[in-house]
Amino acid sequence: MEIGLNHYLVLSTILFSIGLVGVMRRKNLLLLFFATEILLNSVNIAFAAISHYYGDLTGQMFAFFVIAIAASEVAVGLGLLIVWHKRHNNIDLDSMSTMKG
Amino acid sequence: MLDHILSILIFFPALAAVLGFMIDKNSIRAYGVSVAAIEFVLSLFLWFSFDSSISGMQFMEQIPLIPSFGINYILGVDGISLFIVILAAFFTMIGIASLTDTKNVKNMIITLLFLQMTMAGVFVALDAIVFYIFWELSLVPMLYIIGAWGGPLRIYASVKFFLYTFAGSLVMLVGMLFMAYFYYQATGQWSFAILDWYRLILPETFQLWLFVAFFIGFAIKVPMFPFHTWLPYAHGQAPTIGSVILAAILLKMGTYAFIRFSLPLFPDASVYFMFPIAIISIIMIVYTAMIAYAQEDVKQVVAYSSVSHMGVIILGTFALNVEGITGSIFLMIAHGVVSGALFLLVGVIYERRHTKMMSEFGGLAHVMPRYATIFGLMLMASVGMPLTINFVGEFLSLLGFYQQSHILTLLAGIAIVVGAIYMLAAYKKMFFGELTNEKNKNLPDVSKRELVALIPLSILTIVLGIYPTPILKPINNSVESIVQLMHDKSITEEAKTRIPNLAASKGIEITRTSMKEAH
Amino acid sequence: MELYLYIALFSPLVGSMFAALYGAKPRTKIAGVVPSALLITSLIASTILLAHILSTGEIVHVEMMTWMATGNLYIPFGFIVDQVSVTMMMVVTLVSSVVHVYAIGYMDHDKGFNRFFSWLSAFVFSMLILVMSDNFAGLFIGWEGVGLCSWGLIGFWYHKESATWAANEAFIMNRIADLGMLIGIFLVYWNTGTLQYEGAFAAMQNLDTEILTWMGIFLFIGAMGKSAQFPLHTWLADAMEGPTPVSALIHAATMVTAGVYLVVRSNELYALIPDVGVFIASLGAFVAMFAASMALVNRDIKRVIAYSTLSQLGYMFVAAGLGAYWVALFHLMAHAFFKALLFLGAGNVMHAMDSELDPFKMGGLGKTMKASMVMMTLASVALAGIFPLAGFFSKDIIIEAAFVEHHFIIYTVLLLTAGLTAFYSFRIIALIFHGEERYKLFGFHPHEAYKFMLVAMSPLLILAVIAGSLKMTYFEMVTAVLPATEYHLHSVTTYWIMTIGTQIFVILAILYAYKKYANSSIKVPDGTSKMEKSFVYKLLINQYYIPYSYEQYLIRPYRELSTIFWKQIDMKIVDASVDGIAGIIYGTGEKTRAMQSGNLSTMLKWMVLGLVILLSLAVVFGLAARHFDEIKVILSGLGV
Amino acid sequence: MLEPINISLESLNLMTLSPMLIPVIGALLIIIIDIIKGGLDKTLYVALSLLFLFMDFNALLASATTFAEDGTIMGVFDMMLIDGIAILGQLIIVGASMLFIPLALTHKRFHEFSYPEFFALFLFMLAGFQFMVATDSLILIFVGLETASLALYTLIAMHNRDKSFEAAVKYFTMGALAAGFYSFGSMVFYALTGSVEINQIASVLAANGYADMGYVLVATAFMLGALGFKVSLVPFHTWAPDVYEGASASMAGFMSIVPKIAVFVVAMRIFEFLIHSGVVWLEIVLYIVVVVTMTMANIWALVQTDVKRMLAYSSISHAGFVMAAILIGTTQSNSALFLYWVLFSFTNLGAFSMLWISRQKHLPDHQRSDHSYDKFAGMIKTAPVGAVIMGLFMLSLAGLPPFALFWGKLYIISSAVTGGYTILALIMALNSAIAGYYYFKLIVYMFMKEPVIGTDGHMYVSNATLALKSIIGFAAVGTIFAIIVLDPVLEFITAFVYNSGY
Repeated sequence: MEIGLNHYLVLSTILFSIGLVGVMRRKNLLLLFFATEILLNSVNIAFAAISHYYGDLTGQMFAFFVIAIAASEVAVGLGLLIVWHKRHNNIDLDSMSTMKG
Repeated sequence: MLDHILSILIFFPALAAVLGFMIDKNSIRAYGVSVAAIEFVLSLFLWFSFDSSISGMQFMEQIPLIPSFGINYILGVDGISLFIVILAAFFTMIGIASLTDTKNVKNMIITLLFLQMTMAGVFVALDAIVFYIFWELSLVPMLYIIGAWGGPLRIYASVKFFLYTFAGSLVMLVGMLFMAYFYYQATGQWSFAILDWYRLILPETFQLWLFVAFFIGFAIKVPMFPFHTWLPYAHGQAPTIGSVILAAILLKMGTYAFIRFSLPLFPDASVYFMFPIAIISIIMIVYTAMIAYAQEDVKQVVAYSSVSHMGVIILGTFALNVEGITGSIFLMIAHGVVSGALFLLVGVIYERRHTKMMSEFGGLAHVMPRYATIFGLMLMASVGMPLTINFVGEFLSLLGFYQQSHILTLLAGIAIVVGAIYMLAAYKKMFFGELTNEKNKNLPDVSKRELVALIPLSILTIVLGIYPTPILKPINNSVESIVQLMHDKSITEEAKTRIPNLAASKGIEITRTSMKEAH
Repeated sequence: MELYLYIALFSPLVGSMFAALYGAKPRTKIAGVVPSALLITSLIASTILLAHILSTGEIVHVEMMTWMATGNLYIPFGFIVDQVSVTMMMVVTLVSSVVHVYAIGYMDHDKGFNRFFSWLSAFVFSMLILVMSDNFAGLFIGWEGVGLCSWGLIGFWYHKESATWAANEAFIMNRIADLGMLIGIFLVYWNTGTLQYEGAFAAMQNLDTEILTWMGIFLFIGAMGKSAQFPLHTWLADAMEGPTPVSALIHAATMVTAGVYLVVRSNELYALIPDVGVFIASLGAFVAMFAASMALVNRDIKRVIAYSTLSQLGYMFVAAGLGAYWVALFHLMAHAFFKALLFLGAGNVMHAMDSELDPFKMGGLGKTMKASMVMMTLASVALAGIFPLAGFFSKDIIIEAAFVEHHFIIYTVLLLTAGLTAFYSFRIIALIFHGEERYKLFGFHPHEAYKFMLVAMSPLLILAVIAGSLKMTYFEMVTAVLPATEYHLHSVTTYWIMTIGTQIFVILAILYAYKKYANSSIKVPDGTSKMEKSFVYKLLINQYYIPYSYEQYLIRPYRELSTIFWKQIDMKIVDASVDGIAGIIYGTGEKTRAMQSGNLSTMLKWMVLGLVILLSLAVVFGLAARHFDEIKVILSGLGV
Repeated sequence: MLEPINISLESLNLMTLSPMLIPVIGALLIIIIDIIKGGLDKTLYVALSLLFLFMDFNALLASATTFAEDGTIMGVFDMMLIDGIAILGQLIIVGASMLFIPLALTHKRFHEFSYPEFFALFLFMLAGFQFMVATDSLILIFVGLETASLALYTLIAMHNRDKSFEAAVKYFTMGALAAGFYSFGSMVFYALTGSVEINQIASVLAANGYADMGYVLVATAFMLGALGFKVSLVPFHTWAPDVYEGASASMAGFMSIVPKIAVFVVAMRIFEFLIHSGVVWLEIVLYIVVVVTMTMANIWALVQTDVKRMLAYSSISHAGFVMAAILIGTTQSNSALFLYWVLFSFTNLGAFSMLWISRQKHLPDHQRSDHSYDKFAGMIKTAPVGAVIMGLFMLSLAGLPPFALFWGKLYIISSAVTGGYTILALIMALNSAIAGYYYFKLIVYMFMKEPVIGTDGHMYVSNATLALKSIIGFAAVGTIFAIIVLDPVLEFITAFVYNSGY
């Protein structure tokens, strides 16, 4: 059968939801970052598909920017993660709740 | 000088207060007294240069603040506001003069001078926003006075006082914005100038809503039942000077605002709400008088008594005829003098015994005859004895409202009975009987400094009771113009009938001062 | 003449202020002498005015200055001296001069000497304002002023609980009545447009009766308070706590008669509403009887005299109510003289007995205090209305008037009361001055009062005796402003029968009193005798339980209600609700702050949750938008 | 054989880039200087950044004048969009930053300021925000947003205390999620319209009459989530209090102003057209969100024990207050938004700076947190001037006339009245009343309580230098005398907002 735009969109939505669930469920900071990557990349798929569908490049441009930003995010995120690990020897979300109320 | 006398009246104390920061602690009192005295003289000068034959605004000033949004710094004074301004200056003066040794007196005096600025501002502002500015600012010094020099519950009392009033006036602010918006719709330009608003005739439904919005702000300030509960706390905790200013001037802001805003802006709504408000004021009169009778703390008696008197003032205001409104304005001044004096007197005994419980006293007349005499005089004034200042106001207020409703006036008249009951009871508990309590055996009588404050008040009480004309006349003229304005503006039939048409009966032509004529 | 008017009016004020200067200082004679002198000046001035009016018959009317003027209201300080007010001025100044001089001796040893004279002169001033004012507002000033002074004088000995209580009671009861009066004044203003007597009465002529009736009723309520008519009468007996000169001046001669004066002054109003007049008359008759009955058994000289005052006021109201205004005024005058005399006599007795008031503990004082005995006896004779003393002329006309007006019930009541009056007056005379010298048991050493006190009393004595002879001249004068109603019975015989009958009846009453109380068998009652056990006696001695029931059913509930209002309603409901709102807001914060758990994944969950909510809203709304028409159909099916 | 692309340089209109390029250049310069010679004093970098900010500001003024003359300017393949609100936004961003940078000149030494990277990152961040507001392409907005945010996370972390790391991580993670929302949202818009430029999206949607409303709403929902996170609308606000507490007071003050105004401008661009083209859903949802944000944030602020955290919640509530302006969406309300934010920036920066100068390195044992209320007890006795100024800022925040923020509140509420949102106006008014409580709580502590034993006035100015004091003085003067300059400012703003069609 013919794979149409909708399939891609559905796929991206599913991936996005997976990402959301991951964001909510993960207690490990690293895996949490993975989840956010999934979020962004799911969107990329959709962008690519749509721009192909419309036949203009804006979507792909957007996708590229998203990739770039995702990369820099990872850079910053991992930096923070490492510092945290140095100080506390863990990367557990529940350990970081000194501020509340 | 005359062109800007009002601005001077407002900002001279503020400037003096700022300079006060660098005055030495020991000489600050002299500084404060002299500043207040100058202010008072200025206000008197205002009175002498005031033309009491003109019913409109005088000494008007106008400086654009935010012209694009119709906010201008407009001042002016008429018979209604003139005397309250003078009263404010007067009380600041004698308040500072009679200030007994309080801890860090410097802050106190500076605060009082700031308070004086706001009080002057409220009563001469003719632009709603400027009015609102001073209205709100006046809360801050009082908050500080209660909170810093007050009794054990002072913080609760001060915060309650502040938030309660603050909340109310924010609702009022929304009302003002609506008013301005309606004016904008009518004329195509923004204006918060009260005299412009006077020209605006609103449909009745709008009037009702706006009236309510303003009412909430004013009623909490007055305070009217059932919004009155902040007052006993405030008075109970405040230092003497705080209570004096609060009772004498700050409460008058509410009643004054009723006459300045509610009546002329919403004549039909005023008529519509006349009877509900009358009933509220009757509740205030009787109910709080009974509560006052039940008190054990003499200061609370006076506090509740002023709520009761406020009821009479409101009643007179909503008589919506010249007699009533004039009476209520006069009663504002009268109540200012008398309740101020009473709080000072309570302060005198508190100074000596550091308690306000009447059970602690009894038979004071033996040891403090002068004190007993002055207290008795003020007591008689407060129960409305003829030839004292209060009687004129109460008589006119009740007389005025009698035209609107016989039975309600009869109920309100109970004031003169219940008032006598709690006041005489309190006086009996404090001054009569044998001198039982050892601590009271050798209390000194009133001192010179206390007399400085009390003597002028006593004289005022008598003189204005016998010869109120110099004050009544200017008030009367301005009130007549307002009543006429209300009659002309009113749209409903009932309002037309309820509000007398003076132009017909006495041929009074209202002279409405407009911006242009101001310069 | 204006000058004399001002002198008459203001010299008491000056006197009062002069005495006030010494208020806080130890007592000095001068503080008593000067006011007395000034009062005598005032008396002279009044006399001149009287002479002027008698001779020329023209009225002195001055307007001193404006008091209140606003809107249409215009109230001046205006004073008028006409035939009516000059009578009152004479009475007031005369009696008060006497009392002042008397009091110099009476209050001799009191440390409040100066204060006393300050108050007393102030009272006279207010009373003069009351009677001389030419408008209702001015009347009201005096009205409240005398109330104030009586408060100060009843509670003069402020260390006595009973005195201060009585003072407050008197003030508050009068206040209740004054409210009625105030309403009356409002009615007058809004219906006639003025408060000046002339203008108001002129305008009343063409008002409809209902309004006039209300005016009459409300004004009379005011009168009831001052003149202590039922049910506002209890304060008068308690007011006897004050020094005796005060009782003589205020609570016998002047202030209490202000109510009568008010009715007389507004005769033109009451003339228009005879029904109210009848009511006034009936109430007066009732009070006359009622008070006399209480006087029968009381064991306190001053209270007995007070009740007799009350009953005489009843007489006056009967006269006024029946339209015999000049009679009322005449009786007022005569009564002032002999009642003041009676009181001052009682004062002497008290002085002699160190303020002992129970006549049963006296007896036989006649030996030591001849002068006082003579005076009091004559005064009582006058009070009883025996020919040819004042009471006969003033009181009997009232009774006749009732008869002539065909109010026979009133007539009978008054007749009986006359008997009672005679009885109780001579009961105390007998108990005090005759019979055994019981006071010896209690170790009293009575002595006659100072000479000058007795001299001071003498004018009253004379007047009490001869006042009757002035009747015709007085009639001539006063009827210039009051309706001249002559009361002559149709047949001379009935007239003589009635008069003589009355006289005999009264004299019998007197003799009975003597027989019962002047003999030597009188003991100090100890509550054992049969009479004292009888219900009637209990009823009377407890003043028909009226003070008790006031205490029980008015004062106590008021006190309790006030406490409830304060503690329960104001604190627990009104204030609590305010704090409640604040509490709710704050509490919400405390409860919901847990939402900020500080745990990262919770925060993330919140974000996602927020998104989900938004999305679901979006979906719902989107569907709604798409299927708008179907939804509308369904809704209309549901009848929305 | 490919066509050679030829585009005239004029058509690119590169001048539009200049305001953003200046800080970038500045940042690079700072880094280069550091490479050449390290370990230079922070004062140098502060001075440099200030210099570049001034240039930036001038460039903005220049473009402001050009806008005033010949309206909106497009540039760089119509990526850049220099219209009124863009200029206003940038002016606020740069102005606030100029007030913020000198706060680095503290008396005590702090870790972050010893790195030149701090200042470089700061300038990069600014550039990011400026790009964000000066475009209507979703892509560029996204890029700008993320550039700025990533820099911001780092700056927070550089404060180098446990709490600041925690704050940074939290902020970062949630930021990543928000980024996801944003990209998904713009994806849906793209799918619907085939364009990522807001005005084209608008026109396309208008053209087909919002045929598939459902998807528009989905996209809007995602956008609202993303932007709501940035301006901390409930329930996307949860980061705010923790991050404010974790970050240094000065940084917190900065965060409460600059990032939010940038996002407000974007929100204005995206939401206004939706609201005006009758997406009732958005109106309802915004209404709810705004009210909840105002009220709940206030209520939570009531129960705080730490002043900084209280201010955090209060600025959430202020954000809700301002979001109402976007909901109302009249010219008056939009200009009210900018006016409010200008005045707010003065006051709030002042308040946070007061906290900043009282910052201790080590907590005394009676004190629970850095800026707990009881730290300020009886301040009037120990440090009167400081107390008065702090009180002044609190009064202004509470909206007491005639201080700065009152006029903002006045104008916004008035716009609500004019826009027919009566109930909203009342709710706003009452919220100000509730807010009064917690601001006055601090005043009560400062003026009415007795000082804690052993605290002397020095504690409150321990961190102060002339620079900081003058900044605070500036803020105070601005707060008191705002009324004087209000009229020209208001007219300026209104003109710009109106001419850019909002």
